[in-house]
Amino acid sequence: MKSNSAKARTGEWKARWADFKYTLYLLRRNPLVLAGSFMALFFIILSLLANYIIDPNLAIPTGYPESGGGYPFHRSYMWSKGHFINWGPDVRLHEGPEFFYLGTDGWGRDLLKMIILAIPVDMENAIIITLIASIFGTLLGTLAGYAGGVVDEAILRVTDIFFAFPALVLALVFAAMFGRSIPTLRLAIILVWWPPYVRLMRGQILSEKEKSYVEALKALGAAYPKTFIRIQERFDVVFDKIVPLRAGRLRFLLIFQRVINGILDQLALLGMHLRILFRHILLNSIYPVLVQATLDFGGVILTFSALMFLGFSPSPSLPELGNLASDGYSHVFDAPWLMVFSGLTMLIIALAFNLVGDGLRDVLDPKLRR
Amino acid sequence: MEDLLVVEDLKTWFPIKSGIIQRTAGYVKAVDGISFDISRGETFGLVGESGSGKTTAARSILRLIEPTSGEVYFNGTSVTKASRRNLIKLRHKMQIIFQDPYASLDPRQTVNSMLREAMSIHGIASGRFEAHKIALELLTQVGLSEEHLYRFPHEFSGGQRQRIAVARALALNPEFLVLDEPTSFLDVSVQASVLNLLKKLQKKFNLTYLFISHNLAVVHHMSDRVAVMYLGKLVEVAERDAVYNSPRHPYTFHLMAAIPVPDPEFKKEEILLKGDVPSPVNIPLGCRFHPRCPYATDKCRKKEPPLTEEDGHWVACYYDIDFQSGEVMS
Amino acid sequence: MKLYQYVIRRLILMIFVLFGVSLIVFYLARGFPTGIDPVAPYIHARMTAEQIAEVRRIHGFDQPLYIQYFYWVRDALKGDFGTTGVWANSRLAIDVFLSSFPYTVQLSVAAIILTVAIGIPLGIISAIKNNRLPDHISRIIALTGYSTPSYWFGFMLQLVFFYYFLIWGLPHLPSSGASGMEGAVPLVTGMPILDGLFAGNLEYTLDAIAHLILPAFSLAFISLGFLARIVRASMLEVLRQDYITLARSKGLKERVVIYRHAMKNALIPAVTLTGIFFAMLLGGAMITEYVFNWPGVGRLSLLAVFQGDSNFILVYTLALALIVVIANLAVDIVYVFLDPRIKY
Amino acid sequence: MKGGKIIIDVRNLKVNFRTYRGEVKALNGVDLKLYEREVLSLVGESGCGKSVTALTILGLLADNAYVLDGEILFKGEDILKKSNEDRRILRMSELATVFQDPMTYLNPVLTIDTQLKEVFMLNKKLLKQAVIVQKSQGKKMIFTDLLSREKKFRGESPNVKVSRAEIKKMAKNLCIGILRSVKMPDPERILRQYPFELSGGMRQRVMIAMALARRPSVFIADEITTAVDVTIQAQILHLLRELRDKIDASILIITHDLSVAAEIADRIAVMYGGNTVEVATTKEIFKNPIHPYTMMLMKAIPNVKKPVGRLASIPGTVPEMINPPSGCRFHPRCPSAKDECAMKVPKLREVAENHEVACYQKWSQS
Repeated sequence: MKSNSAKARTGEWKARWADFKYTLYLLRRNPLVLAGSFMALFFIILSLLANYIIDPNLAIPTGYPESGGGYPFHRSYMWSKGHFINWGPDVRLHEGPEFFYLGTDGWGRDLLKMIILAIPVDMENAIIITLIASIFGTLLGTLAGYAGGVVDEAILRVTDIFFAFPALVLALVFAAMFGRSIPTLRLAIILVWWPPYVRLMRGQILSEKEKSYVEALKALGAAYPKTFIRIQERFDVVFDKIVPLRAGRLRFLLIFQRVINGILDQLALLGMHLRILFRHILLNSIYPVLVQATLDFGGVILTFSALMFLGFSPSPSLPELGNLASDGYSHVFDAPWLMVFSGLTMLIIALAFNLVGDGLRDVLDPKLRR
Repeated sequence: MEDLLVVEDLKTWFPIKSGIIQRTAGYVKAVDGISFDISRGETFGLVGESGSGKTTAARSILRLIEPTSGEVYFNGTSVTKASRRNLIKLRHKMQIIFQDPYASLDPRQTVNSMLREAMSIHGIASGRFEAHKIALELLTQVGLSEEHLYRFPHEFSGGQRQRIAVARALALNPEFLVLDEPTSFLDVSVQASVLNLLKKLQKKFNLTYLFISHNLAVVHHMSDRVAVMYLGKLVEVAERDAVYNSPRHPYTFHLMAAIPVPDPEFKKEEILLKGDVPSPVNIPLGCRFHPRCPYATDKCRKKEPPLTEEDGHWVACYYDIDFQSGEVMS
Repeated sequence: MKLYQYVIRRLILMIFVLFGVSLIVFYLARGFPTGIDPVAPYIHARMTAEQIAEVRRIHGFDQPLYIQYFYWVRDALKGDFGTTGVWANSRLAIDVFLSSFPYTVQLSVAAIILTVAIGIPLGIISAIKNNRLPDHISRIIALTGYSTPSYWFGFMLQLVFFYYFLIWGLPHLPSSGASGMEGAVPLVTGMPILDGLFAGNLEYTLDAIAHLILPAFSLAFISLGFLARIVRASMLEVLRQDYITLARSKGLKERVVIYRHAMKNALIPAVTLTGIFFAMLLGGAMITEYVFNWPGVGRLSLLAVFQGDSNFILVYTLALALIVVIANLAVDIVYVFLDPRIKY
Repeated sequence: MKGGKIIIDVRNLKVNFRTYRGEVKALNGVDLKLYEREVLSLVGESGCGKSVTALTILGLLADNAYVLDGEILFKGEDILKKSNEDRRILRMSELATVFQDPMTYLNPVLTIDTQLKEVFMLNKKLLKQAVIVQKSQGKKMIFTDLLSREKKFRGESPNVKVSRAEIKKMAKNLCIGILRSVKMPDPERILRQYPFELSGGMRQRVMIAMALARRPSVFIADEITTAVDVTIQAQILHLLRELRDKIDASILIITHDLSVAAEIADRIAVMYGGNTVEVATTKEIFKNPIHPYTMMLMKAIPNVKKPVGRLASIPGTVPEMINPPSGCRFHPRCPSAKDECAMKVPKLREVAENHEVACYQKWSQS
């Protein structure tokens, strides 16, 4: 039924697509966000392909290359074959067969390869932790914001407890007690990472709830999906057939009907709240959570690697940025490249996602959007 | 004409919480006992300054805010006692248009999904095709066209948004519409077109309006009967011309004297009401208006005057005052 | 509700929070089914079996968990938090904590002063010169700071300002410890700088300050960026308000408009953030203290956890929870003075 | 009126706003004359550029706005050419403004005392002279006799030492004086209060007091009656009428409500789509409105005294400012539009005594 009016846009999706394109337009205009998103994209692709580019079992430390004992440092060649920088005062030159761009780590493994292998590990952790923490926090925040009253107070107090909890201590205690494995570290970080989302979402819901379009929906009686109406009508019809008999014995049926009506009443009320909540309020208040999740992405990588650095990694040779850094901790002054480059990679990854998050905040903020 | 809506002694008080365990220390008496009735097809104007409680009254009637006490009957069935389920059936017939066109439409929803949602809730349209047909027809009713169907609210002007709100309300073919300051955000020319639309729809669908506004000229243009509200209570209810041309309550008189008239020749002597509207938290004893009333006597300060009726003209004042000469006949 | 009523209400809630934290940590520290035996940190190799059993009895590890908790709460209320493990030669947990807490306080105060002193002006300048060069520079500094791993930055500072300055013969900053001349000055407050001033030993104080620079800046760099972003956002918001237009229409100089009218409103969100940052810092920036082996509470708690010393962990987490809750309360009270509209 | 000296002469003012969607051509050649000691009302619907005109005169335009063309002569000099500092001094001493919404235009965290006293403190010279006069003549200075500008102080010996405390005290009782002159009950208590503790009407009076404190020669009131109730509106209009002859300043009232303009203005200028379409004395413009837009506007207003069945609504919608209609911007909605109207923008031309109109059709008829 194509109407002939010139610019008529047919589908509902066309309108939404135009809105999305407009957001992309705003994103493109901000140079920092552009740079950030390219870097983030690069790292995502890298982490997907890493295990294919570099053979993962390189990470398994083989015996030390013949270097006559002592710490087998290969002279690290920086950036180009001909030119090198002497990183340490008296690093023994080892005519290694290949040429290491970023030098080697404790086990003689090429640092560059190890970093590339480490990126997917970190990214995977970050995604899992941010997702679980944000979803859990958002749901709890929505409940607190919308329900209000005692529920709100209780949830807030529980969040306060976890807010008052130092992030690292919980993680340390967990890791120390559970033994060092990646899932326990993830659990520890998740446990400490969800409270900010509760407060963020609660604030959003409280402000959205007051808007008059919510009241308009209530006025529309936006509660009862039509299937409910039909069930309830059929129930009344059946009931009227039985109840008129009204011999004394059937008196209890009246009470039964009142109970059913009571339940249906509560269901209708719940239906209204759920419909308003999920079809309208959530859609309008989800954006700041998105922004916060992107910003948290970098933060989670840093916290996770900090735990690794403090010595909670399952195995010292695990190719993880924090682990590589902690391996370099003991030789910071004579082999700084270990510490420098693994830390630098973390910084760039976190910076990429923070740039995107910062840009998103300006773009998605309804006030600045127009 | 039978009464469509009857309101009896409606009260809505908001508790003020204070102290460590948040016990109720007092009440904001936004609506403090109002009674009136509206017959079918009539436009009932409700005027009053900000803080008089007219918006809370409208929301209490529709039970968007739960009233503290009092009764509301719609078409004979009680609204205040209705269970949640029957209330939804009633909601089908009573709709509301809000003041702020920018906030009363969900920014993330296109016009099409708004109309469809309204219809689907009450199971009006059977299939997609019929729903689309009804949606188009609704838009033409309110003076918009098919191309506006798939657009977001932020792509419309204030006047167009109010029209969309009207279309959404009409989707449920209601009998009674509460218009809560529908045009106070709009410019004069746009306001004129929206008011004309409302009048046309009233004739066509025999709708009944409760028209609320602080703009006395607009209420004068639209309504058949007018009620004046001050600090949560009705002080005067009568036919429009009676209230505007021969007011009997001192507050209504000063209110009418303060309306700016778009005609320089019209000589208007200065009748100024001193002071500001007191807050509904500590309402003055006796008649609420006595602190600002130039004719207040001791009797006014002690007992609150009831709303007395005299051939269709309800007034809440002990005295019968001739405002020109200013002398008071009790 | 008057202010004191609000404070009482918050204090009652605080007790609840502390109780919650202690419950969780107690269960984690002692009851959790992990490999380490709770008594392990309190015995040393040379102890005989009955001595170990004796230590177990004193600490009450043989009792069921809830009774242990009951005793612990009863002792805690009396101020006796039990002894630390062998690693801190079994001194009273509370003494160990209090002896090293001043160091963390000194580091946190220095870090928060740096954060505020650099962060707020950075935020205001980038708001005033919005979308021009200073804004972009401050945005990059802020985001870099926010995405820097704290230990990595600590090392970078050490590497450059200590190691390479040493090699290149430049005056270098000390990279570890709180003061070079231990014990030269009687401990009064426990904070090297203040003790040096009390004792009038200027050289000691200067040395303490030198030790403080690198760790404090390493902490500050991470949080000042975030603070600058928040101040920029709220200043931009305030500068769009109507009362700024009125102030300008009064003919006030732009400087006066910003410092008298805009500043007070814009700094309210910064107060919250500074409060939370300070609380976190007081918890002992564990990693920075570890990297600069600063004798603060953070480093101690690290060791305690490695040893699985439940007594000290309990003292530490409770103290930190107390600090965070008091910081939040202090921030809310400061709100009342900053913004008259807020009435509790 | 006609004979009086022109204090502000706006000539062919064009202002554009740079936005992401393109250039919003807000003002399209505004011509406006404000005579001395006159009350001119600028009337128009939202988006017609009345507030932009005022903000351009004040020099408070948003940073994405720029003046394309035209000049604004204030007492003969073009202020658009002046530096920001000069325009700030102009705002300090000559141009005073009161804005629309009393809720948001006062700083919520500063007391009324701070916000009012800073206006007096701007003019230390005046305060010093007031202290000298008070000391020498011993009579207590009250604000009202400061009001009129020409009353120069008979210069007493200027080297009388005036301490800072005396200036502060003088500023304080001037504040009290000015609050009393805008009919505020109990000024001492109000000075100590914060804006949110006052009602809408009182806040508007504080803003008026702030404007009067500068003894301006031009008093701009931007929609000051829109956000208040009708009884407060009557009080404020009454106050403006009273102040009108006390302060020898010309008043520019910006409003969208013709009935408010009818009550208080001597002359009315109607604006539409970024230029002035009709300017005349209040009586003249109500007796026989000439421009088609003004006529329609008059019929669209509900008048309590002359009830009418159906209000005349203007077909079409407010013009979109990014690519506005060419020539006279009202021509798409104008019933008597010819193709000539779409060509060139009509300029104001004298059609009757004290009555100027910008419409080709109406020139040919008169």
